[in-house]
Amino acid sequence: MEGFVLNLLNGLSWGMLLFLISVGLTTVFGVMGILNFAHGSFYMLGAYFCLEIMKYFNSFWIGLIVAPLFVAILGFIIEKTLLNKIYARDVIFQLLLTFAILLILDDSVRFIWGPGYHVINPPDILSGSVKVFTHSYPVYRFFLIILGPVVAVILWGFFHFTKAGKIIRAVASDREMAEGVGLNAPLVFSLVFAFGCWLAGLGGALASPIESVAPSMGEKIIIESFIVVVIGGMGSFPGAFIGALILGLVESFGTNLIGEIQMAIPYLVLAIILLVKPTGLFGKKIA
Amino acid sequence: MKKVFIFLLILFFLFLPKISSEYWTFIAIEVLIMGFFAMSFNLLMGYSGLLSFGHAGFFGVGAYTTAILLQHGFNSLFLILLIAIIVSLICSVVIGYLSVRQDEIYFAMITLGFGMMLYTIAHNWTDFTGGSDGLPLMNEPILNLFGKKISLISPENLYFFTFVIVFIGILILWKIINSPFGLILKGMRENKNRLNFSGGNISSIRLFAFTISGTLSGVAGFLFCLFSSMATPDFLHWSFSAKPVIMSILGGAWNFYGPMVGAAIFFALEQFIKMYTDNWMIFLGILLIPITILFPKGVLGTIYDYAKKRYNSKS
Amino acid sequence: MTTQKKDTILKVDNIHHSYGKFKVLNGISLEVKRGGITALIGPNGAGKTTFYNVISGKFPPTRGKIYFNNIDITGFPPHKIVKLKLLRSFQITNIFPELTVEENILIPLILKRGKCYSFFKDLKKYKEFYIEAENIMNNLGLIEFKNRTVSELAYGDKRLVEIGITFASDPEMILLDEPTAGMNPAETERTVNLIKDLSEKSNVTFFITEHDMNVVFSVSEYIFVLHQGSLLAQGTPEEIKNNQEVKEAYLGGSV
Amino acid sequence: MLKVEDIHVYIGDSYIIQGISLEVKKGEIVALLGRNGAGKTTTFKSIIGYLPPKKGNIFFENVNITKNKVFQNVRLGIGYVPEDRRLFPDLTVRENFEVSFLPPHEGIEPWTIDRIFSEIPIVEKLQNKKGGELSGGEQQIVAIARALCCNPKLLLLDEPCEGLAPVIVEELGEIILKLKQHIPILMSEQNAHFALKISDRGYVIDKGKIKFSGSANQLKENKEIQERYLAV
Repeated sequence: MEGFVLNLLNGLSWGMLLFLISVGLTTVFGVMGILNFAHGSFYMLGAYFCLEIMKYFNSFWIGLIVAPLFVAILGFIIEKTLLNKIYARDVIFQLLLTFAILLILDDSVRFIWGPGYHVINPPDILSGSVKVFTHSYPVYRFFLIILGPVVAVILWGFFHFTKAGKIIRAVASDREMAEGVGLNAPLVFSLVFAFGCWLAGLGGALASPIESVAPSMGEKIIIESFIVVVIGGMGSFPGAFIGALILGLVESFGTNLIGEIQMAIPYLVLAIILLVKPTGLFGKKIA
Repeated sequence: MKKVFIFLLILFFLFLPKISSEYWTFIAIEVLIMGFFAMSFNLLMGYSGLLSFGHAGFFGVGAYTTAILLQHGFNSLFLILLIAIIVSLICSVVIGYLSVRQDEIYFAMITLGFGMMLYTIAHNWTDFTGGSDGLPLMNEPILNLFGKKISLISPENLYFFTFVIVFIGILILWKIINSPFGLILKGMRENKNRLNFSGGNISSIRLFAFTISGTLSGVAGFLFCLFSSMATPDFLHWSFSAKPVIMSILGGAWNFYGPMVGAAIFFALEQFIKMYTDNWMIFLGILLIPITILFPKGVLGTIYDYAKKRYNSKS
Repeated sequence: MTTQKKDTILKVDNIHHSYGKFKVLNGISLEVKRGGITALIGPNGAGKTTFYNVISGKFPPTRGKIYFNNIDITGFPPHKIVKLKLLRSFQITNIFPELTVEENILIPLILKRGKCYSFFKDLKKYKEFYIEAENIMNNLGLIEFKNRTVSELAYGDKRLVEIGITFASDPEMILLDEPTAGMNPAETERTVNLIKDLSEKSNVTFFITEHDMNVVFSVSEYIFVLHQGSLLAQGTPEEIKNNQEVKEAYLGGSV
Repeated sequence: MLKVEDIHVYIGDSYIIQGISLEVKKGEIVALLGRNGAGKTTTFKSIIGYLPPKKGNIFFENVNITKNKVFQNVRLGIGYVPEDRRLFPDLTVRENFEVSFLPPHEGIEPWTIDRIFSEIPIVEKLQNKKGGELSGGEQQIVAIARALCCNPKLLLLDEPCEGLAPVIVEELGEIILKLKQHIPILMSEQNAHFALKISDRGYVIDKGKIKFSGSANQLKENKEIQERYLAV
């Protein structure tokens, strides 16, 4: 029983972190049709920026707020200067370009902060632990478990009840026509990409107290968030939530069950879901 | 004219180790293997219009099969090659079956996922694969050719062995793209809907193409294992899958030999940049940006088109 | 043309189709007789293209049955329907753009002969394919463009390539969707004559949709009229011409 | 209002519009007539900015807009209803309107949701349906209403009756005539009967060139033009 609850908590907190990262990826894909290979690098930058800001202000909260903003600005610049040149192109060029951005960002991080890993402590209020049966379980993970659904609800409300959210949905469903009713679609694209990067950066900053901040952290997360997005259905918002939960829980419970090849579990989940539903759980039919 | 050129090229490759240093022979071997890998990959991308981002998986399966068999005392290289072919064929069929129903970016992501699954297995199944350190070749690979034992530790021997296998592999690819199936593949790239309404079973055609491509990638992996004297999880990583993509784009995916040319350019650049800095990756990234933005048909393809236009406007 | 009683080649029994909540086909039943040219007409948006999509297997009907040569083909995927020799052409030119005219014709020939999975034999060694392709190109007046890339051809010629691809599969029946759409008068005339010619020379049953009434009345022997997803009328061209309901559907009371 | 001067438009390598000039004045409905594939939609796409002409100029209220982006032209006051309507399928009708509102221009009575409901009453019933759930006729009417949300000074209607049942075409004609009191309209049509009934002037286009232009009455009487270029 105790093991079950601990696994559940681990799965939920990891799942919520995955959700934050995947939702940015899936939004960018849903609106712009671009699969951003560099999304994990923006996540990593969020963690490193948070680390750097904490050096000056010594406050996790300031880092958590400011770091994602810097990531978003960087994303905005990258969209304006590079990505906007290749929307009409073949998928392969889009993948290669974001891959190139990944190479540059990852190597720059290694160059600036070195190959070693860094540790960030959670803020005082969240650094304690709660007794779960006989184990003490970190408060910070509870914080993540609560934060995930909160962010999900806020985002959902944003997309469905604000004018900005509706505009984004309009541009997502038909960019050409959106321009035809006077929407500045290129600007919407830039902002959506920046928004996606902001979410990635936020995920990175939030992950920094529980994951070691290291140059490989982006590479690790990107594949998992790809899987989340594929099993949830590409571009689907609820898909990202459910997909992240499934992956988080399955990975957490799988650790005990199989041991050595537990890292292959996400891929098995991917294979099974695709066999049953080739478009992912919430995916629309591919026209 | 074209035949003469190809003949001269083959002649050049045959005598390369005689005229170059060991260092360049090694690079030539790597170019041949990676170029062949890229050409196998390009049967999907350039000829069938399918972008697989998990081809390193099959490459790695070929490499690991080779390393594991050599470690367990198998000494017939041809038998090992045969087994490597069978193993990568099985992997391609299984993964292909799960992937071919998807299109474009979905296909790319799913193949990426499955490629990473193979990576994870190689990385974590330590007892069998040596884990993250990989599997070094403990035994000297010896080729038994009509009773004559040839050691492939010698770069020159390895070069000829690689050359022959790659040559046969390219010949197979050449036969395929000039066969009825080859035209069907191009038809699928051009308009899969129309092909379907002309009686083509898209999933099945794709599965065949995927299997051929994956299996030949496994052969490239077999060679690469001999070349690097080991198999490591890196061979299966998705960033390794990006290599054939880059090479095909560099050399031109619509040209049969394009990916091979692309491999040569890739390694030339790598050698050149590594003379000045260790941060080859960052430079690769910086190089890729103008390539993706400015060369819509791949580097050679775009230059060729431009030249053709210039020529046409003059005449 | 024979007047003897012909058997049914295609039978459609009460088919329905909807996109989401929007009903496009509303219970259509009809029978097409073997041979000659039958036309399907109706104002834009009547559901003609959807009807073709359903018959040719692009998507299954939400309800109803389709029989081709008395075989129930409801829900078959396109490539299986093609194997039974029911072919279609498309309203929007649907060809293999970056291949040559000859290659465009060769593709269905390869598929028809089951040589799709011939991996190692050189295509050029299949002499009979080239001869057959040459015949088809000759019939369609495309032979002079044999080695040209299709995307470079004029619109009318592209449409002919499209018909050629369809014809190469050796059909018993062809669904021709708006064969003259977007053509100029000269191209239209050429295409109409070609269809008449092909119909007389071969045993193929043509089932065409067409918006140009002159074309419809001059080529077809029997006409079905679709209107808002239902069958409004059927009959010989004379009967249809004089049908008051049809007139109204078409001209919307503006005359 | 709108003046198109000798535009030449290519799609890829194919030369679609081979020199077209036309004009729309205040208070007019002008029809652009021609067969399927004659180049009507391309002309519209060129005017609004999707397919900028390789040669020639487009003026809107004496401002050269040839090189403008689509959304800039819409903001200047050109409302656009495309041939295929293209409502945002996942948004409700009301949301389709909401995202399209632009600040009104001086001297023009601003469009609000209420005003649209009172001028085109059927729209009100549809407001909570999603764009993708409407029938062809409903889509067309909603698409016109959506274009009004941009507070246009000129409306481009590309093939408004395509694919519509006759009853709806009639209804549409009434709506268009009603709008004429507020806003000039350039409309393309295959259906010459319909177009000539409600428009003041017409241009006949074939193979990317203007073959004839004149008043609606002149066109109605000219049987030769009708037979040669129009699907009558």
